Amino acid sequence: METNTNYTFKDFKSSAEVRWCPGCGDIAILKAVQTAFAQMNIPKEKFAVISGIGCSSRFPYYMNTYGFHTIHGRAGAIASGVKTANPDLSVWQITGDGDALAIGGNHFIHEIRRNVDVNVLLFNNGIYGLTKGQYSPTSKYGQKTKSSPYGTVEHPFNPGELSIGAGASFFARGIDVNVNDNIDILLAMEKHHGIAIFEILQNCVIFNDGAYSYYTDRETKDDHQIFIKHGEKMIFGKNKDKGLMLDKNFGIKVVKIGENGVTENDLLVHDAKIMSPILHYQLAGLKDPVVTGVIRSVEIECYDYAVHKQIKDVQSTSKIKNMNDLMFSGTTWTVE
Amino acid sequence: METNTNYTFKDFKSSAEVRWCPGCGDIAILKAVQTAFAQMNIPKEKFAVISGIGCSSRFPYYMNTYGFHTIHGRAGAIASGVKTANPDLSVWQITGDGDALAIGGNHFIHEIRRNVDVNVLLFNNGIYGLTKGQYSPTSKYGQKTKSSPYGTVEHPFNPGELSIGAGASFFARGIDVNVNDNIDILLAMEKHHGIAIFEILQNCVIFNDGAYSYYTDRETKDDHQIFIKHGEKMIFGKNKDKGLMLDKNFGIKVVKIGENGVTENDLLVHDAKIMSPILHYQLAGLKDPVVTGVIRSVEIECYDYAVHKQIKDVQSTSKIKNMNDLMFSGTTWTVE
Amino acid sequence: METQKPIIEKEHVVIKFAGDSGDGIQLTGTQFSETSALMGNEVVTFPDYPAEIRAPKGTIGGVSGFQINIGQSDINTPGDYVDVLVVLNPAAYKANMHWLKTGGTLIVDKDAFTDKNLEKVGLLKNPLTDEDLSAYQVISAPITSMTQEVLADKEIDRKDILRSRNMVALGMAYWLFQRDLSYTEEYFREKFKKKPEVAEANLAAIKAGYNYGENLQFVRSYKVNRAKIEKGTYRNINGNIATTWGLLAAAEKAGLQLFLGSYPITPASDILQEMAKRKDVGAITFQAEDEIAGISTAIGASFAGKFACTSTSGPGLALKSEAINLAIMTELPLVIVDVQRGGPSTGLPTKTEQSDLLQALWGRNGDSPIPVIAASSPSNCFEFAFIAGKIALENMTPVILLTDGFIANGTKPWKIPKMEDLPSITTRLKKEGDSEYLPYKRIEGTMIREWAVPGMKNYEHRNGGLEKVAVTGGVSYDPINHEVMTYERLKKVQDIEHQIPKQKVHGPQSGKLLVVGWGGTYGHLLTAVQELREEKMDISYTHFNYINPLPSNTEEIFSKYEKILICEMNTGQFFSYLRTLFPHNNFVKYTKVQGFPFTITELKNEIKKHLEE
Amino acid sequence: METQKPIIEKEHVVIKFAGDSGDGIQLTGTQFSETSALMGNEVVTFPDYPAEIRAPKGTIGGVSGFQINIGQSDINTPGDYVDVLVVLNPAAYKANMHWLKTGGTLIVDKDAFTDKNLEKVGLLKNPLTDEDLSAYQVISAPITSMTQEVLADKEIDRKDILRSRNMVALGMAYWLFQRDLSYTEEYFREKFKKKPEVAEANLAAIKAGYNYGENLQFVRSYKVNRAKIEKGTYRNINGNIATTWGLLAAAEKAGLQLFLGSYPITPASDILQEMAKRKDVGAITFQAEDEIAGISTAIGASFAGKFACTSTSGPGLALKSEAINLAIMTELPLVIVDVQRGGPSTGLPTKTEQSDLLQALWGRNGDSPIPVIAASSPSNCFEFAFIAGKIALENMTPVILLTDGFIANGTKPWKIPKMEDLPSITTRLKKEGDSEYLPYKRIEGTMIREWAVPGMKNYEHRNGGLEKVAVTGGVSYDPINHEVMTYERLKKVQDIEHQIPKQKVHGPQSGKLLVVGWGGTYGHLLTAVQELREEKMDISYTHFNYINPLPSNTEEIFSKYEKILICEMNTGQFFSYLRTLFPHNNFVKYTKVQGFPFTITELKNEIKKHLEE
Ligand SMILES: Cc1ncc(C[n+]2csc(CCOP(=O)(O)OP(=O)(O)O)c2C)c(N)n1
Ligand SMILES: Cc1ncc(C[n+]2csc(CCOP(=O)(O)OP(=O)(O)O)c2C)c(N)n1
Ligand code: SF4
Ligand code: SF4
Ligand SMILES: [Mg+2]
Ligand SMILES: [Mg+2]
Repeated sequence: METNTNYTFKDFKSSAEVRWCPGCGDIAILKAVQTAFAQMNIPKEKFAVISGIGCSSRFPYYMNTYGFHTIHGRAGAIASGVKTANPDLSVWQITGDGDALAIGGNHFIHEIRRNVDVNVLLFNNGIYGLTKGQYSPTSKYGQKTKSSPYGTVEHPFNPGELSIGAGASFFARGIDVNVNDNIDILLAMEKHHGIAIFEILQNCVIFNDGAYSYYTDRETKDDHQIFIKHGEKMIFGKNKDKGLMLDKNFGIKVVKIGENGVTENDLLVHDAKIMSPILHYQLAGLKDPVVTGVIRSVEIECYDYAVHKQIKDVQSTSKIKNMNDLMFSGTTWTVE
Repeated sequence: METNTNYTFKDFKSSAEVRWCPGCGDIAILKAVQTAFAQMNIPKEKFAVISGIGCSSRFPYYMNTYGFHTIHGRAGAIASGVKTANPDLSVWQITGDGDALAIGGNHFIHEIRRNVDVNVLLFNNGIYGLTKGQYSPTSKYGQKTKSSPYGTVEHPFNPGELSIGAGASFFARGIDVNVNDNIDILLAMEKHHGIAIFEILQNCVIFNDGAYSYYTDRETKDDHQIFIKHGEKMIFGKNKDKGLMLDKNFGIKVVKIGENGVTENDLLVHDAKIMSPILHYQLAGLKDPVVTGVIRSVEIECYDYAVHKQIKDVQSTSKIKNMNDLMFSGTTWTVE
Repeated sequence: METQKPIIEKEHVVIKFAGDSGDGIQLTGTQFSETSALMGNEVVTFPDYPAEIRAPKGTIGGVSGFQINIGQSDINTPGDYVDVLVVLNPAAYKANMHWLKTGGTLIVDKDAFTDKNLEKVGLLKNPLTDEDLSAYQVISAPITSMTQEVLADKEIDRKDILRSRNMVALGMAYWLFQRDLSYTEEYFREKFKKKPEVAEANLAAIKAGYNYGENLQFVRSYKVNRAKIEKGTYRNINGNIATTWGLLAAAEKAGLQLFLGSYPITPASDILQEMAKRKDVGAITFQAEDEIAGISTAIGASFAGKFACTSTSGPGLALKSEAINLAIMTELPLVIVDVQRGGPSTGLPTKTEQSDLLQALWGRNGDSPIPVIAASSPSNCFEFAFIAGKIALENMTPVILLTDGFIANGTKPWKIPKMEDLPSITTRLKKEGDSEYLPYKRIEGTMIREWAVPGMKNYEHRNGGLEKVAVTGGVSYDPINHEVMTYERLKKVQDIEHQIPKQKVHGPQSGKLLVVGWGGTYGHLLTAVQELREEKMDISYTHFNYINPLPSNTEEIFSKYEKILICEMNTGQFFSYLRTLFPHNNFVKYTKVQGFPFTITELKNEIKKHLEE
Repeated sequence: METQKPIIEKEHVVIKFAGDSGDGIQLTGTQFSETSALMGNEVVTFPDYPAEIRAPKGTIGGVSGFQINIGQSDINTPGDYVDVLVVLNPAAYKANMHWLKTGGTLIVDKDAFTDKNLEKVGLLKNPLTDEDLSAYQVISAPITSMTQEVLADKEIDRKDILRSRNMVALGMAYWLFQRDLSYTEEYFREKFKKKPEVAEANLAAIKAGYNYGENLQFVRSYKVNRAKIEKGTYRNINGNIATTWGLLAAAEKAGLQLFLGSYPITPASDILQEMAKRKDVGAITFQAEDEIAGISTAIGASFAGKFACTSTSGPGLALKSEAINLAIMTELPLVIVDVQRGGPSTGLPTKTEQSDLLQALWGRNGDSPIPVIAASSPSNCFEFAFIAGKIALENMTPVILLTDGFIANGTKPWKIPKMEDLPSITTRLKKEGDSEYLPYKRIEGTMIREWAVPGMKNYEHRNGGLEKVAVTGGVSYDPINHEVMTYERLKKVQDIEHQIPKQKVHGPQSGKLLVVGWGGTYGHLLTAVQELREEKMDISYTHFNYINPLPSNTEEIFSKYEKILICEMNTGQFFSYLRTLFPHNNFVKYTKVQGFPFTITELKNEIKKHLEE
């Protein structure tokens, strides 16, 4: 799909006025996406940005590409349709934790299962922003919101575990304000064949402000988030002195270099490409530090590719080439 | 909920004529359920058996309990409603791979996430039986069916991985004809607080006959299925000479006792109750042998319990006890 | 009593095969009807499947039937009552005997009338021996034992032998109608190319049946002469296949690839299944996780520039209603096929009904106008599917095509059109190379917008489900704009009346009584009216395929009759709809909600009543 | 020019507060209206939220408004045009100035009219200084600087100081209407019990505004005397809260626990949110994963014996349609609340409309009759929610209750009923202890079945969405049974006409013109008709709350008028519906599809036109 384009992020800015609340995490994500798109060497007209309904789903209006602001929850199905119809497009689905995981949960797990080559940006702010603050499937247990005045008694999904459980070939996580990391991830998604889920921890300043502050507080963030890269050691911390290591039976543990004889060499090296999901599943599930970066990226045949390949295969051997052939095939009789 | 009942499986047979095809795996499952219900010491009128639409979903008609044959895909939501409305009932959801994982996929993952105390029997025959043979979300890649005359290019779900990825507190697997094992599992489900997913590999003799014959063929089945129990070694094989062992990094491997110095003591002991899902996730994903038995069973607060507890808590402190209290509370004024 | 075997010549004869669902009745019926068509008869068939779950063998619930009306003149229904009934077990006998005309012929496997089988269907005695069947010509043959005998020496196993009972019965039917065996011979030889012994066994069974007939004494056989049929090449086709092909023909004409997003549901699954086979002509099928994803993927495909379709039945249409509105708001072409079945809720999934009409017209939030078209015979499903595609693509709108279980499963010979002879389809795809694209600018003189799709340079734009600003297509909450757009959407649909043919009336162009039908009841209504007109009754008949908008001359037609009798298979939905549009006409209704087509007899009685009043 | 400050006495005055969405306009409006109500005025309010996404500060898209009509006699709408407009920034000015009556009062924060702010809304010059505003009484006050000044020495930070601008404006409005400050004082003291400094700051701001007014020269203030109000205890209530409480009252009366399964959607989310608070009276709320699960969980709860409800808006109703049919087929009680908004598709989510009527009546597969009820004012949402519950529980049927964005968000004082005074509700729960239970046996003389729920001994049975056998409730594909059941379901709904009050007509009981409305347009229509009748015009008016079935005397009423003018906020859905039922009446329609209520003026003009014709 690559050609010689010469874009800057401005080429991807539409003329529509950005209407998110000042301080909303969506704004930084928009910037990262515009910047990344400019670096993808794809002609602008080949981008299709498809969203559902939600604050985040306003996204296509701000992108100077083909855009479709559809209906609540259906972005995954509609994006699957766009990509299957025309695999030549670069299809980006923009969705929220409500849009993708509440009403759209079924389309979400099925686009993952089919491995449609769609790039999904899941804006996870742990709340329904657009409808003004009801809890979502990723709100914390006990969280008080407009619809849970006494605290919700529902357990949240971990979108990474859910995605991998549904068979995701690619899962990444990022934090809204980590624009540069996010650009890296966006570029990796574009390169990946098959579904690419990118969960972005996004701050809703109005209805769920500080939901991720444990991970993002300027003071302490380096000790509570880790950005991992395929082939590199899993190391983090303000002083780069912490890391992840295999635990004896199952699981991963956080260790400190220098303590209990742990050296940097003992740390796990990230392998995003092993087919077994076990490592990825654990990384996705880790609570502290929260794991960002490309957690899983494996090659599985894409649905859209396979659909068109099958059509070509059938056509190459079939005697029926068009409707006249078809209609006159089989048992017919002629009255003269 | 237990009382002194004195039932036999016949008490749970309704007068409706069983209308599944002769040889259909559903018939053996019905027998197991009727037998297990009789052993649960629950008054008959407290059972609510809720299904969607599909061959399997005819199930409630054959059970002499309260039954609800609802609409396609909604069994999970309707069962959640029944149980949340009245936690005192023993609620059993009967569903197929199409009903639960295609159209009903969203309700399925959400009832799991909420951990509603519903017992789900997922009849997985890898096909849409009732509509006469289209592929389902668990049909094998490449499978030729009425709707995939050239072979489907979709990748199947593994219902165990999907359930655990969605946060399941209980997951078990069984094979239709293993009636006694299935009875054990059904009894365990009843004891479990919270969602209990039981995937039953069920043979559809008409549209997908032999889908599981690799696991179930009389000759070879002992070498391709393992029934695991909490606290017991994972051992299987015709000669009880095979087992599962931890692999060096992540994962589980099949070993033969006596080969490469492996002894029975090296085999894994099943722990269905560890909170970490990693072991369970791997067992659920194993292809050969297929793992049956209770794979995961951990205690997490049930939604229906928490909902009613919260109501009681609020009521115990609130000054508002009834509608008159409510309507006359807050800002009012009186005209005289 | 006659000593010679007489032959009864008839204009048309109805024959029904019935047996257990395992008995191969559908194959038997298909062979008989195709042979008859090849011999020059008009043929209309109606397969009558058992309820969706396989009932235990030999029960009423498990009876499968296949009814065929063959004739030498224009026939339009599979017939109400049957002239010849072929039954393979007591269940089939019990379920069908009341349809056999007095004087008709009953062919029955007397071997199957064992005590056990009789008991299964609650028959206390054997009707073949203990009832007075003298009103019928009964051929009570030992079909099971004949089959066993004939096939004893063939190389097939016992189970398979018994599966050939239907072929013995078919042979008897062939004899009864002096059918040519060659078509069926060829069929089996081709089908079992690799297992010639199976082909031979089947053919042996057929011949045994045929010969059994030859040897019968005192039995009348039937003769139906060749029909006077328009020149051309024909094939049998059922409504679902015809619908599929009609959509494909529209795609080819429009120069677009077809995309079908669908979820299986009785009785519409065949469309998905046939389309999945049609990778040869390039169709993309997306078997979605549910109906909502079915239409949503199709809307995505339409956004991406394909000819997008979705197929379903009533409960599925209900689920799609929110998404249909997205297609209405975004003005994207889309065909939604609804093969109607008995409702409400899961209802009667295998039975036919016309009760989704109001849902199709109005079953969505907001004011959401949509064209609705209804096919009226198995074969014209092709034509109306094609037209639905044409209207959708030319007007940039979703279109609902209604068929029903009766025409979807029924077959009729169909004169195969040449693609060259079908009307052209002009899509609204924007030409590449223009400098600007205004998504909601209307093409001059119309309410139709142009279609720019991803991949086209310089036409990047955003579309969506919020109200659109006129011309530019931005988002707008402006009150007046909303009203303007609401009426633009409405007018776009109303304008279609200029693209469709005028409504025609059979019979006098004015008078006392106009009989009105729509959709799948055509064959029955036409036959009833024709028969009454042969009885010199002064009635007219008009049948609607275009439901919204109605043909432009509809009001004019209605104004010419004193009374207008609307016949439909629901509680009166078209009747209600017409009342909303034409307050000045005298509408009355005749309805049937039995999951089963009208019979000619009941229609005639009802119509007569209105003439007499 | 007057030298004294005159006071204008008025029957009713409309005041509107407008500012940026961050300016606390809703709180300001609520305080003003509650204070007025407490002082004995009739009050109707209408909050006008910005479009759903927060627009950048100071833009038109971000304007929030709150309109209040206070009066001393029966008032039914928040008013069209306003007497007093309070605006806190140029965007609010631009968006609202055309609603201010000539001679009306404009209170404005002149500090906010900076070049930057003016530019944001495309104003090239400052209207306060450069435009002729002499047609209005303008109070151009330095509200921002006053706020800063007054609060400079208080212990709150700068950001919070500016948040109190609205309170200065409120103080000015209080002065203009001589309102008593004590209610608001109490409110703040209670609300900020733990932060008395915040309470004091707010009160200081209010007083500053009030005093500013006192010191103004040459300014007319308003006086609205106490209304003659029926004795009783009152509160302000909006439609969504009233709906929630009405459902809860029905549950309490029926002796059942309430279960609400719902998914948030504008403008219905308040119902879920209020119900979630109502754990104190035992309500179970289930915030579902989508609308389908919302209704499905409710159906499950109904099966289990709760009073089950689900709440949504148009797109959600579309999604629920398949499941509604399950409740129709299984004859389970259920209330479905649809708070209508502008459609189709996502449409105009924050605007009001009445365009889901046909969807409610007919938007389902098959013949699927359902009672439909529409509330017509914020406060009578209570009454009709209660009645919807009563009808559902007493008739074993789902019921659709229609409200709309206008009445859902608008408030009206509501005379609080005592639970003792509400009608009783008799559920159809089967008494325990009988020997047998036939799920589809009708209670004698009715079409209503009894309700046995899990947990009841000996009544185990199976229900479901397939067609039911009459009486026993088994599954049946029988043709005649299907027809019987179809008409039983229909008759059950029709029979409800005997349970509802007769329709009443305001004005002459026969004549030339009958104005007809339904649902949320009541206030506007009534006011328009009353004003015309004061002008001695000969018109009558009737307003429908019971839509299906209609009151039994509807046809009789219609037959007494030469012309019937149906006014509604869609393209004519009630009009179409009435035509299906009453072919002999002369219906005409007046519609508005602007996401915005009728104005009294446009209604009066239209009605006059029809009188003159
Ligand atoms: C069918 C339907 N149901 C409900 C809604 C109301 N609704 C709009 S957005 C939304 C949730 C938004 O949450 P999320 O997807 O997390 O997006 P955010 O606003 O937080 O970015 C809801 C419930 C709708 N528009 N359509
Ligand atoms: C809304 C709706 N969509 C589709 C159908 C048709 N349908 C009925 S059952 C079924 C699938 C059945 O498959 P599964 O759940 O695996 O059950 P099985 O018959 O294999 O036991 C389908 C597609 C329906 N009844 N309702
Ligand atoms: S409400 Fe929250 S998510 Fe929505 S725009 Fe504002 S800050 Fe962002
Ligand atoms: S079709 Fe398959 S699943 Fe259905 S009853 Fe028959 S064997 Fe069982
Ligand atoms: Mg969100
Ligand atoms: Mg299945």
